[in-house]
Amino acid sequence: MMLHSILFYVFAAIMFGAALGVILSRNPVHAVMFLVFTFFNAAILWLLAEAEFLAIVLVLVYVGAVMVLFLFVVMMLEVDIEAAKRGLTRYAPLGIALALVMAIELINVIWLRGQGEESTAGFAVTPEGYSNTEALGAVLYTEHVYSFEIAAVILLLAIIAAITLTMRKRPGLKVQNIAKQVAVRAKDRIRVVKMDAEKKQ
Amino acid sequence: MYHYYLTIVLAPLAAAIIAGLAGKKIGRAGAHWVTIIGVGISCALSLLVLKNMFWGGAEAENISVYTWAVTDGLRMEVGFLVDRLTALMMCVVTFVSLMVHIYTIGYMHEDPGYQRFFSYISLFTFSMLMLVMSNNFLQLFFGWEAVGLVSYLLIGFWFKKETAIFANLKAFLVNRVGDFGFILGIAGVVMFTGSLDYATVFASADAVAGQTLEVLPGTPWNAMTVICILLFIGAMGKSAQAPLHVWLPDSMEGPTPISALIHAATMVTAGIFMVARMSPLFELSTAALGFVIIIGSVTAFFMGLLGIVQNDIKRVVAYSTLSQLGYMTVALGASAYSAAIFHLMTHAFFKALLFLAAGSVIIAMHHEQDIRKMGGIRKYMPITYWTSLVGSLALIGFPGSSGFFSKDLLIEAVKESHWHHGATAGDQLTYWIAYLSVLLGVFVTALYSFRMFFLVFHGKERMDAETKSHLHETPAVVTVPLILLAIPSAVIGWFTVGPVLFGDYFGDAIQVQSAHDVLAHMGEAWHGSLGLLMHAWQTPVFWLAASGVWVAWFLYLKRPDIPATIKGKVLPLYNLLDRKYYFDDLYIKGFAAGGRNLGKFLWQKGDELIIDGILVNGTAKAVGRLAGVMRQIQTGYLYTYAFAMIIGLTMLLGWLIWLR
Amino acid sequence: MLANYLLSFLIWFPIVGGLGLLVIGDGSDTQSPQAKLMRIAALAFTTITFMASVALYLAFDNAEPGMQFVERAPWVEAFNVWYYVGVDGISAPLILLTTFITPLVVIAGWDSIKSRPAQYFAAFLILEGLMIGVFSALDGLLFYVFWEAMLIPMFLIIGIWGGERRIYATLKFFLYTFLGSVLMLVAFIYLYLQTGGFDLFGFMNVSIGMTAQKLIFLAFLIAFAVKVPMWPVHTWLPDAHVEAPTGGSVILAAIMLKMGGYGFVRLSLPIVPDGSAYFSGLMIALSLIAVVYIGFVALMQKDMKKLIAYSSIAHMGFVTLGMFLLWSIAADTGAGLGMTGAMVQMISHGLISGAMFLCVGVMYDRMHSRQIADYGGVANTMPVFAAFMVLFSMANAGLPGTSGFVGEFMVIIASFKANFWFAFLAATTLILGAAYTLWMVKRVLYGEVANDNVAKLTDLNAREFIVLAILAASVLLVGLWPAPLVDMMNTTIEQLMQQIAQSKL
Amino acid sequence: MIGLNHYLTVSAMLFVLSIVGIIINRKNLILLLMCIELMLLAVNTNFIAFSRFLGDETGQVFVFFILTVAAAEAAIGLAILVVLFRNRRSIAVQELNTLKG
Repeated sequence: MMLHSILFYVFAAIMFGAALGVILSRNPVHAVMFLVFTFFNAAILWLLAEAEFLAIVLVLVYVGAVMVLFLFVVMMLEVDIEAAKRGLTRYAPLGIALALVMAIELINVIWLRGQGEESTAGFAVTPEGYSNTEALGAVLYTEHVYSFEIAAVILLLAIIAAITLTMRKRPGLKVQNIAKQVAVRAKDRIRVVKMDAEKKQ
Repeated sequence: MYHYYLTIVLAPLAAAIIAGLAGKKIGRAGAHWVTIIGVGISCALSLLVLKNMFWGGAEAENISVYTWAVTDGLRMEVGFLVDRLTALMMCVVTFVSLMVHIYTIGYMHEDPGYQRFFSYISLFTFSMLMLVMSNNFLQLFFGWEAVGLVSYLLIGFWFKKETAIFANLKAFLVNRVGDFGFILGIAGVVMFTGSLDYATVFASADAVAGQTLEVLPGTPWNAMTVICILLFIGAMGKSAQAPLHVWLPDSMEGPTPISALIHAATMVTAGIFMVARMSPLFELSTAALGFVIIIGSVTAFFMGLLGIVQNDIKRVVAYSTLSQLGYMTVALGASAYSAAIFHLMTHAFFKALLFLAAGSVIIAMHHEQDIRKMGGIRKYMPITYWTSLVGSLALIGFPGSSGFFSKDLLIEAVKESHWHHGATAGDQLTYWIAYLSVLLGVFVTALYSFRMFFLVFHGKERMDAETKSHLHETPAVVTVPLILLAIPSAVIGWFTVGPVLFGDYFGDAIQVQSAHDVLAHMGEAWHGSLGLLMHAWQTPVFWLAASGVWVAWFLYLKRPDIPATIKGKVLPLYNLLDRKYYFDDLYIKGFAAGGRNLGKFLWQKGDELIIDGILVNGTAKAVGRLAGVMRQIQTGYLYTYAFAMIIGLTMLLGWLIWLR
Repeated sequence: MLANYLLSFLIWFPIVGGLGLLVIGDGSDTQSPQAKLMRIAALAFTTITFMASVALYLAFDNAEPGMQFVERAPWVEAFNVWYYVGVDGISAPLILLTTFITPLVVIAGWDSIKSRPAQYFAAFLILEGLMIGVFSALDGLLFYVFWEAMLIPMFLIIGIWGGERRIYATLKFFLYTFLGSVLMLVAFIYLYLQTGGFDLFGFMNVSIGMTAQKLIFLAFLIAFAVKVPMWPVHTWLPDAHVEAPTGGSVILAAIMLKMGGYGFVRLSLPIVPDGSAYFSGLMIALSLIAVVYIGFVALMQKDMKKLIAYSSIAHMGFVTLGMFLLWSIAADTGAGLGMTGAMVQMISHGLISGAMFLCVGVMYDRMHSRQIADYGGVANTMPVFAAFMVLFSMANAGLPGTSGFVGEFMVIIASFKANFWFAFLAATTLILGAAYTLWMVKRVLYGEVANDNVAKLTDLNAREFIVLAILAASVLLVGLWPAPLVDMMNTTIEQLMQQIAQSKL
Repeated sequence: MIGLNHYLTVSAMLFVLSIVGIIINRKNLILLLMCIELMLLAVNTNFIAFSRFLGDETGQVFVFFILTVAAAEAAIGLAILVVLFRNRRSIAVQELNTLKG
């Protein structure tokens, strides 16, 4: 159990540092990389909480897909990094103060108004042979199947939306118009010209 | 008699309506015939009523014509109370009115508003009859205001004349100030007696006298005193007592016939009549009588003084009217109601005469009214001259004329009044003020009357040649009324003084407490008209009048240079008189302008600035301005909104944690 | 029995007529034959309505203190709302006034309305029906619906056919009155929760605590004070009058202002007598301020319509004064006199102010100016008109013999019983009323012809003459013989006074 | 022992950090999106902690859905960003004020 605690603190600290890196790094590419790192650490924390399935999903979906997408975009857009990151804003002091207040509030809630003994004690031990993935699947496909379908639709929607948003017609691009090609008629292409026979020599 | 009374009232009204609405159809002659017939019927029937009262021994009648409205236990009716007081007034009103109607044919014959004028004067007669014949306060107030209305219309008859329309507005407003007090007085009567009917009110008057009214918190005043003073304020407006007299001289802007009608016989006497009618009430409040007599004295003496410096022929007569009304008021205050009414009657005749004579002169002078531009007219206008002389002599109380009897006895009544016999210093002071005023007033009256008389009819002919060449006696429609009025002016005192003043003519119509009943006291020493005449030479009144005439003769005929010298010597005094004691300035620059400024202030600062500017549009503007400020927050930057959300979140969390 | 549906007929007949005009009428100009037809139709509708109201008057029982011509049918059953109408001695005269004035307004607008005559007349017809609805509704929600619906035609009349600043004026009018009436709705909902229905008699009979009474009274006060209007929520009135077309001004002054007074009598006094008693001092003070303050303000107006509008406010001060005297009078009688005076004053003011606005309208049609300074010596060129105007001015100044005197006299007498100074301040209207009215008369009618425009004026035409003559006759009739009017109210007012005198705590 | 509170604390710190990130980064829209991802991560951590604490898998199901929606959101957000960049040649936040009327 000691090991468990040490691992928790270590990875929490690393995650915290990585998160700091996200918000403070000047280069967006670095920021994305820090974010990926943050997610990895978070996944480890989730593993420590015995939420194995979600930890894996986090790495696969987020790190594997979303973060790569971010990286693509950052690189694709060639943002003027230096100009974009110059200096903190004039709201920064206020923002940080606000963040501090919020932090104090959250700590207050968590530690002073918490459940006491119960909430600082470790999580309940899972029964033998318990599979997080299986348990999750059991509820996901029964109780929440409807939501699950909706989530699928949302994803589909997101795909379509992303495509429609980003797609554009570039002038001068040479593409085939299949429908037009199929619908073409002979008379559109071939004009039969009647001509007088040439004079016989 | 009911139908008689109804006819007396309605005949002039019908005539007025016909002349007014159908004036174009019936033409000028039709208009004057219909109104003269209407008033003539009234006059004849009034004389009949008077005859029945005087010789037939007819009883007073109290008749209700119709119920105006009844609500909450208060009956408001229209009805007639015809007793001896009313009968006398009816005759005076209708007779003088009839004379004026006839006279108007001559005076107004060139005027385009001929029919309208006849309509107005008939309407005036109707209003005055409603006033005097009323048996209740409501109708009294109706007549009271109606004469005010018609006087407004008549004074402003020549509505193109700026001075005339100023004068009529002024007259109406000043009268309204009086009516303001009057209606409060009526409200007081209703409050304490629960009725508007004379009979009921008088019957419960004794009960009222004991009650008090807290006008100022903590100081109970005698209810009767409050009521009587309020009612008398109304009388001050109508009868032009100081300080509400200012409308009367200005009202000379109207055509002369209405000056005679308003200022001699009808409107101005309404106040005197009203107080006499209310004698059962006034008798119960010595304080109110004191108020009446002081106001009357001040008016009698000081308004007379103003007559001396006037140069407009009609204004001199107007100030003389003011002064004479003051005399009547003094008599009222001395509880000598009969004397007041008697003087009212004689005054009606000779003052109407004087006005009409003045009008006659004005016609002849082609509407020139300045007496400095007249003089020596005697030989051109003999009838006017002689009738004017009769009128002037009556006015100053020349022995034997009607004015002599009324005025001499009036002064005598003041001298013998309860004020003289009063125990307190206040009573004595009141007595001396009143007595000296009326006594010195005699001298003043003689002075201004004959100043005017001499300046107009005697001395050098100061008019221009053009006028002089056209100067001749006025036509018969003018002179006949003069003569008809001159006769009663000269002689009516002879045979009426005994019965009216001492013969208990009025009976119950006028009620006087025995302690106040100065006339009954004087009646014990009464030896008939002749006896009074014989002793005329022994009274100070006669000698004061005579000296007044002499001074007038000396100053304006014998040594016409002296008045100017005197004027130079006492310029401040002259200015004071010339500006009429600055009353007009006070009212016009003080009250009228003050009212306008207050109105402007309330309108522009109160309504437009505070209510509309600040409260109403200010609210709208404040919302707009706030929105303008709030709009700045809407930067359009996403992060601002995000930031705001976070702030809100933090605050919500903070509230949940610490404050809840 | 037709008499059973007389009130419904009075309410809906003009509304149906108005809707008919709206459907048939197009936006054509006044010269087209169709516009002429519209005018005649509008006149016919209003005249028939007036006849029906005469029938109402003839069948009216003066001795009956309760409601007459009652009709009751369920409307919204879920909320216990009824179509419940009826009249008593308080509302019947006001209905008569409404049906009497509206035909005159139609005649007055005969050819002075140049654009969209059909819609103009339709608005007045609908307005008439709605106003009668307000005066006869006995169900709170029905009352409220009529009350609010009434604003719409008036809003349009000012906003479409008004003067230059009509949008400002009409918005001000609308916002003011709407704000007030929304609070009235709140009070109704409270009372509904207390009684389970919107029946006004239910409201009157339910006992209410003192705090609630005070709040309800204040809600009603704001609603009705705006309509009356009382100082200091009066400033919409001069603006609205100045911008409204003549007919709009007439209806506004003659009838719509009476809604406020009617509201006080019908709702405030009987529903919350103790609240009314608590605030009666305030009401009297505001009324007296209206009389004196507004009297001075009216003195200085340069615009004739504004002057008359201000004089309306001062006269309506008498109405509220008369209504709230009850608690200041120690003696057992006298308060009824004030109430009767207030009611008579409402009727009389309806006639007089309507007539005054018509007079200004007559001049405006010719000169297109309302400024006093633009006139002078009108009596020279328009003598008949001048005679009417002087008569109405005198009535406005409260001359005995005209209707203006009756109410003022009764209220002054009643207020003297309450307190000398109430009467004193109220009676200043004798001076102020005469001053502002006659000063205007002097400047407008009298004097030399002021300018060429005045010299070109023509006297009244037959149509204008008829309208003014009818009004003049009615002003004189009420002034010389108010008994029929007063008798109509007496029994109801007596009963009302008893009802108010009882505490509802 | 590592329990609920520890997880909650970590996620709270992550959350606050992401807020700071949102506030101080006004120049770059991509960073804002990344901070939002961080924030979601914090939330998800909370869900998992509570799910474990209460022994109820529903919390984890929620996380599952959040991940789904967040992926969709990131995809669309980035698509919008690309379009935006294409139209305005910039993704600087201070230039995106067309919301202001």
